[in-house]
Amino acid sequence: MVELLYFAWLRERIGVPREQVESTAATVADLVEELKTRDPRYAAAFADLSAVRVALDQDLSDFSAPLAGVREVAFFPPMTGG
Amino acid sequence: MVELLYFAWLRERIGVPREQVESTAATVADLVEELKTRDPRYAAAFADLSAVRVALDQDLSDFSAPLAGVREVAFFPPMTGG
Amino acid sequence: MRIAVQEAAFDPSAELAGFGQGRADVGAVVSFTGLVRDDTGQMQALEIEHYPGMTERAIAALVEQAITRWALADAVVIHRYGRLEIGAPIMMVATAARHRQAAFEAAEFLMDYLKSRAPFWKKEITATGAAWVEAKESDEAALSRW
Amino acid sequence: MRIAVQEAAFDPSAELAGFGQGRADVGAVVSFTGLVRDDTGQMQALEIEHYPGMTERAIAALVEQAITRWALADAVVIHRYGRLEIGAPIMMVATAARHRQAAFEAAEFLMDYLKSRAPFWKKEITATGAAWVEAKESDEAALSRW
Repeated sequence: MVELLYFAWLRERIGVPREQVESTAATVADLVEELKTRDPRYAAAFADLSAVRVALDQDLSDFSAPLAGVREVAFFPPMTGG
Repeated sequence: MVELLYFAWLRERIGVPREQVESTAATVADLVEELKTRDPRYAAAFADLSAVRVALDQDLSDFSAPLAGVREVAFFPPMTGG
Repeated sequence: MRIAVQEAAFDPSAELAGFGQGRADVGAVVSFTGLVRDDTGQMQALEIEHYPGMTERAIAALVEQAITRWALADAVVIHRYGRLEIGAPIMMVATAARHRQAAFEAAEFLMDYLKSRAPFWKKEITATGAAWVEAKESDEAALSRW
Repeated sequence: MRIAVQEAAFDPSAELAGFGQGRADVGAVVSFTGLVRDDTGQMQALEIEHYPGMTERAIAALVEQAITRWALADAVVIHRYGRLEIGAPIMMVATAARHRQAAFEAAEFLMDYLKSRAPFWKKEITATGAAWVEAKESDEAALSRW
């Protein structure tokens, strides 16, 4: 069981700010592919991965990172702080 | 008649903050040479001109500048503001 | 050192009261304040979303890095989220160091990283709708100098 | 725009109250404060001499130049003279601009020029005497970037 969080327009496209999913995906990229097959909302949100950033347990990471032991996966667009 | 002003260690070496002098010097450099012959205090103050800056009527200038029409000549070391 | 991620408005000048003063080893204090700008004349407000938890972690890591790299005597980062009015302060950083170059560089470093590496997302609200602010390539490029 | 050359102490945070705020065309405010540092542990005070009249002229010219070059919405320069205690603010600059790069650059420009082109001279007072602060080559070199 892993907790998925979505922010900004990813949250809007997927329709929820967070959800728990069961997954055996080995990497972030695998998890995204799995989600895209589940529902068109995910396919829309993850259509262009160059516009998506990922954090694992609140640390910036990348799509090739393994998910073993990860409890919280967050997806969001490039940050616009400051 | 021109008003001479001295600041920081130039003021201390010459011993007065300001004075009026009669001079027919054509340039700042000529004026400095004239002062150096008047009194050892000036010779000491102007011994190393690379450490002296000059302002004419409150605008930074240089030693080759003409004195015609100038009312106030200030000599001082490199500035240390900020 | 002080880090705050908050919805409430803040007064940058009040946050700077006494900052870096009264000690022999600080010669330079730099502050930066970011404010809500409206280039189009159409904006009603700015809405900022953030990632609670990660935001504080990411900012603390940045500030620790700046303190070490520029030997800062003190540092402040305050960043708001939620709905902000035009002209209101969004965030501020302040740095205190021995020399001016260190204070300036550390403040610019913090700003550059907060722009692109702290999990905040801005949305411009107009009378007719709302649009997420897109990240600028120039902001990403700015990181390469550090 | 506000320029002050004064003997009296000032509070940088109070001077910044409201600066650049509440308007749609300002996205960035930068402030710099210089404070009396004591690297040796021997200093009792800093004494600053200046050239009344020329000081104000020189600073006003610098500020006008910065406002034009970086399209500043507002700018402040305050500089003290006389006797200053360790840890006290010597001077400050503040700049308000649309974007952060302009606000930072204008503040650094003003600082670099105030260091080497505004007629102030610093003297460090110790228990055993006093010594004029020498201008640094690095301060003169800093001007070349502008």
